[in-house]
Amino acid sequence: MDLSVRLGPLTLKNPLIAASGCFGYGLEYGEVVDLSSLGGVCVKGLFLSEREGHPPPRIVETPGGMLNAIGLQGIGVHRFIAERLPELRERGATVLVNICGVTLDEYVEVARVLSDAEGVAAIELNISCPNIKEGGIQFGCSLSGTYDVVSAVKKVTHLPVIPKLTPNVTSPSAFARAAEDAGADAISLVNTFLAMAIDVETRRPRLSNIMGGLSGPAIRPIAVRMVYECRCEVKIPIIGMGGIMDARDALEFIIAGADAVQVGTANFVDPFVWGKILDGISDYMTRHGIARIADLVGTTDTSPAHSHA
Amino acid sequence: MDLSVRLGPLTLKNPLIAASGCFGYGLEYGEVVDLSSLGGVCVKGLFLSEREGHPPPRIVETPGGMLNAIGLQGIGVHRFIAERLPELRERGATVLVNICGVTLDEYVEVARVLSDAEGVAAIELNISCPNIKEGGIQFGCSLSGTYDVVSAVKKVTHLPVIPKLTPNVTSPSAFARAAEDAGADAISLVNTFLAMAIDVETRRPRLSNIMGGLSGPAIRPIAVRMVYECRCEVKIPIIGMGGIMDARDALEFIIAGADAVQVGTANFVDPFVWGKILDGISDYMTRHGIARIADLVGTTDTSPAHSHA
Amino acid sequence: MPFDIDARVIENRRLSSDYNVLSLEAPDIAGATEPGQFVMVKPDRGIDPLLRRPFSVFEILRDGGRPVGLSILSKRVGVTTGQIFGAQAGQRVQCLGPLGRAFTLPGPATEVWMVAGGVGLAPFWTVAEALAGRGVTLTLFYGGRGDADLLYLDYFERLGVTLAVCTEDGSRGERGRVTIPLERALAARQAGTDVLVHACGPDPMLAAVARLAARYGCRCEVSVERVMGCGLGGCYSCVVPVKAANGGFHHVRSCISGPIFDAATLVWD
Amino acid sequence: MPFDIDARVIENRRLSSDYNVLSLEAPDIAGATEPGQFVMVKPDRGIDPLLRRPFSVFEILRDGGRPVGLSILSKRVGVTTGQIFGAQAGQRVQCLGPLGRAFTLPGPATEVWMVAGGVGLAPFWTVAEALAGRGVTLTLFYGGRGDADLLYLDYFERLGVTLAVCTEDGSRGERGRVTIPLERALAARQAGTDVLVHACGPDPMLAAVARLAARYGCRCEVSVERVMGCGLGGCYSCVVPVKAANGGFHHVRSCISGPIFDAATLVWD
Ligand SMILES: Cc1cc2nc3c(=O)[nH]c(=O)nc-3n(C[C@H](O)[C@H](O)[C@H](O)COP(=O)(O)OP(=O)(O)OC[C@H]3O[C@@H](n4cnc5c(N)ncnc54)[C@H](O)[C@@H]3O)c2cc1C
Ligand SMILES: Cc1cc2nc3c(=O)[nH]c(=O)nc-3n(C[C@H](O)[C@H](O)[C@H](O)COP(=O)(O)OP(=O)(O)OC[C@H]3O[C@@H](n4cnc5c(N)ncnc54)[C@H](O)[C@@H]3O)c2cc1C
Ligand SMILES: Cc1cc2nc3c(=O)[nH]c(=O)nc-3n(C[C@H](O)[C@H](O)[C@H](O)COP(=O)(O)O)c2cc1C
Ligand SMILES: Cc1cc2nc3c(=O)[nH]c(=O)nc-3n(C[C@H](O)[C@H](O)[C@H](O)COP(=O)(O)O)c2cc1C
Ligand code: FES
Ligand code: FES
Repeated sequence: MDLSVRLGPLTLKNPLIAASGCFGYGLEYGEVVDLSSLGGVCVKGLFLSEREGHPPPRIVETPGGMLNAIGLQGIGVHRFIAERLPELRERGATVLVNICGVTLDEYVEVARVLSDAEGVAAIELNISCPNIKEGGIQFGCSLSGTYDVVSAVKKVTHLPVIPKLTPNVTSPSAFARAAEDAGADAISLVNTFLAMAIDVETRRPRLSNIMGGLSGPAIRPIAVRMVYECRCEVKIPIIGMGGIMDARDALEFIIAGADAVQVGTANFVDPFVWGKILDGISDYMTRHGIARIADLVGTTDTSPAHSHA
Repeated sequence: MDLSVRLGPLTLKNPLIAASGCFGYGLEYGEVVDLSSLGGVCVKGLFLSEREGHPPPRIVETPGGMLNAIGLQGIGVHRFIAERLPELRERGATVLVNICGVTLDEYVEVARVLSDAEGVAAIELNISCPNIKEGGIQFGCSLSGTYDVVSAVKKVTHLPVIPKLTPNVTSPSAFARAAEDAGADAISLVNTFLAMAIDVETRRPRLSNIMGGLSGPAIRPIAVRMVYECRCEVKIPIIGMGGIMDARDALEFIIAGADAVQVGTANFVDPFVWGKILDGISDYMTRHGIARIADLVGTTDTSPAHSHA
Repeated sequence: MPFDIDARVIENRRLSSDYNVLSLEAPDIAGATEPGQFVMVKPDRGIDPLLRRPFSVFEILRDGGRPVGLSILSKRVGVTTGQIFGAQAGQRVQCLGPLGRAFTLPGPATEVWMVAGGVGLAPFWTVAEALAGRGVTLTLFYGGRGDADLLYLDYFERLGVTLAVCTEDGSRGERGRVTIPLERALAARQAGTDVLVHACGPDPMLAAVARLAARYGCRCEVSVERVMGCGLGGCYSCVVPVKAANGGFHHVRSCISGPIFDAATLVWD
Repeated sequence: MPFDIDARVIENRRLSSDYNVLSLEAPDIAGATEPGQFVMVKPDRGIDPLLRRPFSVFEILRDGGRPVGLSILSKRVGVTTGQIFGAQAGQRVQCLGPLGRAFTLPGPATEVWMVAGGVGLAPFWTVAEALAGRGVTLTLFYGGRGDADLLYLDYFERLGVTLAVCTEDGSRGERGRVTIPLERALAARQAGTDVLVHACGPDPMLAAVARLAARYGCRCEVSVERVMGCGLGGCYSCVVPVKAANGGFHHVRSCISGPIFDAATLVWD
């Protein structure tokens, strides 16, 4: 059984990637998960320098999901390379680094710094964080901004560049196309949905930042739709995510058109979910006689159904 | 205690409206709910003529929500006026009619026909149904389309015109502004989120129409955010909806900026929800010493919180 | 007028690893239910799952003649039926009903032949009870995968119902589909015997029964099973195509115009 | 190394209409837990609610010395604590732990003064058990709204812990905040008595205790309570501000750098 997937120049041993911001810098989970058993580990969004993020409360649970407004707290790319990357490498993790920037130049600079480091497998361009005004979402909500930042970063790095798209736009597939045209090696989607919850007793927003990003199973049907639409629009590989809780959900994204998947919120609910998903995918492949997971990508059957009265 | 709310020229006895497509033509619920006790009843979307809608399966449950692709099955505006409106009038319902059109002319024609009928309180312009290609969503996804259809309909009717906005756009508040500029008396939001679910065993979409609209509690935090954004953008009244299950949820929308609310999916779960929500709102107003529900609209407190270590 | 009852579970009878009968305290609903009607059930408050699910009323429970509750016969296939299988006495289950149209109940001049596939047996207990009381001659054609799918046969025997039982694996009764003994009986029917066929089961079975009934000139009513969002006509999820005057079809809501339909009015493709 | 156990509920002791103690069969977690550590708990599979919730380990349950389980002391405030209150023996509860840093446990040369507000008592049973065994002199300053909020006093008495109890409504012990007897004791402390203060309770109480400890020159550790999404350092939801070298602050994850912090390192505003 072949679980490996190709994301452009990058080959992953399986399609399961830990989603950015939901797995710390990976090492936090070193005791719970064998990091080398994952297809990849996408680390928390990094700017050039450290950031403290928003004050708490930073998360709140909503029906079938959660809002977060962490505000991209992070240690900055230099400390990441010095303090975390060596151990990630040692543990055999395939490391995708999620990068952020206030300006196009910052993206370029972070990408350049990472390109010189040892042990980075790919760069995920976070142009879709809904929680901070200057976190790149201005690029992610404009077709030309998306095009510009992808091509600028491509110019300075040999690493695969994977822009992460926002779902908070009319047509994510148009952004997928812009990314593909700009030379992206793959795309990731979705980031979280801009959302809000208010405590009616105090009339205050439940998050210090007023708004936050919705993740978890609640968003899955919208995310699946977006992956399906993008699969119809572009040829480059797609990393799908949004509310994957188990193997069946991961397979739903793959069938919709995702070459690989990321899992975020589910890891909070169950940090041992990784093995369960991989086992479930293998079971499914055995049951359905599928030799290579890559053969399942984008195989939604839309032929008309037979119907009875 | 004053529960009445004003939507431009229209006054409702309370802010609670049955959402279009979730309450049949109202009469289906005549044995369960006193229709005159509701602020309003928004009937199922009507075209000029009858439509059979999509084949089943038309709904599927998803985490915290449901997808629907009914395909705007309906009896057409003429049969509605002849066969349903008289009894709705008799039962004392405040009737909002949700109208659809394939073309701008169809919207205008349906509005004109309704304007001559007795017992219609307002027209809700459905320019946001995600389930059929020719159901007006092309107007709802274009600022100029929204402007054009609202102003065209305004020209032919004395009835309040309330465009219903889609959440499937980058900035619903820009559409709220276009609607206000075109002379809309109020806006409704949100319609459902375009979404999809796939049965991994058969690899077939779970809906015959492939895609459908997501409603229910899952979408509430996104809908609340959109109402809040629109409240910051426009002065006209807002009818908020999306996942309201109980009084607390209704109050959340009102505090976020909704003058009135619609309830859809919750009516499927509990057709007796109406009295419970109205009682809950009254309780809240008593507990908080609020004399008029209108005083609560848009009162989100975003002043910085005190924080401890 | 439907009632919504936060019904106490009186008893949960497990019949096998998949089937159970859940008895609910719901006098108002029980008192108003006619054979073939259904209830919309939600065992768990909250959003997991969100929507109710439809179940035929199986038995009307009586205390000295007075209706005190009802039971549902459930086959475990997913979340809600799993919760129904696991329900404990004393627990509460939201139960809305009675809903939908009932089977036509004729007088003794007409024989009623009930055709049930698997859990499609559910509506026939109340049919049999009502008609046995009126002296109507009753036959139950009852098919299942195997022996374990055939339930409550003794109940029907006690009411004097003639049984024609078959299983696909031959583990009980005749081997094969239930339409085999049905067709034999239709063919052997004496001229002048008025028969009304009532059927409930999977769609292919209903289609076959409807075809047979039409071929042999019998009236036939079927209970159709569609995904239902509300059970009250609000959502338009549950439609079936009925024949239209122009040769086409109309989509009709099976929750309020059904679930029982005259088989001749439906489009079977 | 944390364990995730699908733990069987051994017992649910209701202490009042809001407080209960839930005993869980979880030998691996129980055997590894140090005083002050917590577990992430999910009583209901599924998405309602979605996330786990953090609870201090209250008791370590032993069978002839061997750890077989743990209990949590829960105050009903919302969905999960409601489920914990309603849990039945035999039911399963997902339990992940042990997590976080423990309280410092000194030797007999140091007195330990435990300061608990309400359900903030939870981590102190294991602290007291461990230190009583070492011969450390223990005092528990314990405050609540009223009599009903003061739990398990006899347990602590049996371990030889000196009690200073107060209630806001005066229904038991001294009337007023727990910081009143604490300050009195700090002021009366004999020179040369080394005291370590451990505190757990609402933020304003912790801030006041930290201030007093600093004023009277005592080391103080506090257990902070933040909304936690994961308990393992993955989500960055649970941060507290710790003093930075430059006079500012850093946000530090209380699930892995805490929940127990040296009070002097935190920014209290
Ligand atoms: C009028 C009517 C009467 C019924 N009476 C009975 C009865 O007496 N006993 C009984 O066991 N079942 C009956 N059913 C079927 C029963 O409603 C479904 O088995 C039940 O809804 C499944 O719910 P679930 O949450 O367990 O499954 P889910 O987890 O929702 O889904 C599991 C599978 O069941 C299918 N399903 C889901 N919802 C429905 C639905 N509303 N109708 C049909 N299939 C569905 C799904 O497509 C899926 O394949 C009846 C259905 C109708 C419409
Ligand atoms: C390290 C740690 C140890 C704890 N130990 C205990 C203990 O031993 N006993 C005990 O009763 N409680 C303890 N708590 C608090 C407990 O986690 C919350 O009471 C619980 O999460 C509430 O969950 P709920 O679903 O019942 O409430 P919800 O329905 O989620 O919310 C109800 C209220 O509780 C607040 N709340 C929700 N989640 C948390 C959270 N994770 N932390 C703090 N407040 C929250 C909400 O803001 C809301 O006001 C501890 C918290 C932490 C961080
Ligand atoms: C607490 C939290 C923090 C996140 N931080 C980041 C981040 O730093 N960069 C990023 O691109 N996405 C971030 N995300 C988004 C996730 O990577 C993912 O796109 C989203 O949560 C949807 O997947 P899920 O439903 O499986 O969680 C974050 C999500 C959560 C819940
Ligand atoms: C089954 C179904 C049918 C609907 N039909 C219509 C419709 O005809 N016209 C319309 O404007 N909105 C329609 N809607 C959208 C609802 O009116 C409402 O905007 C949406 O469901 C969100 O509210 P809720 O979460 O309370 O259901 C429909 C929704 C559902 C679930
Ligand atoms: S189930 Fe909603 S209309 Fe029939
Ligand atoms: S709870 Fe997730 S980082 Fe602390």
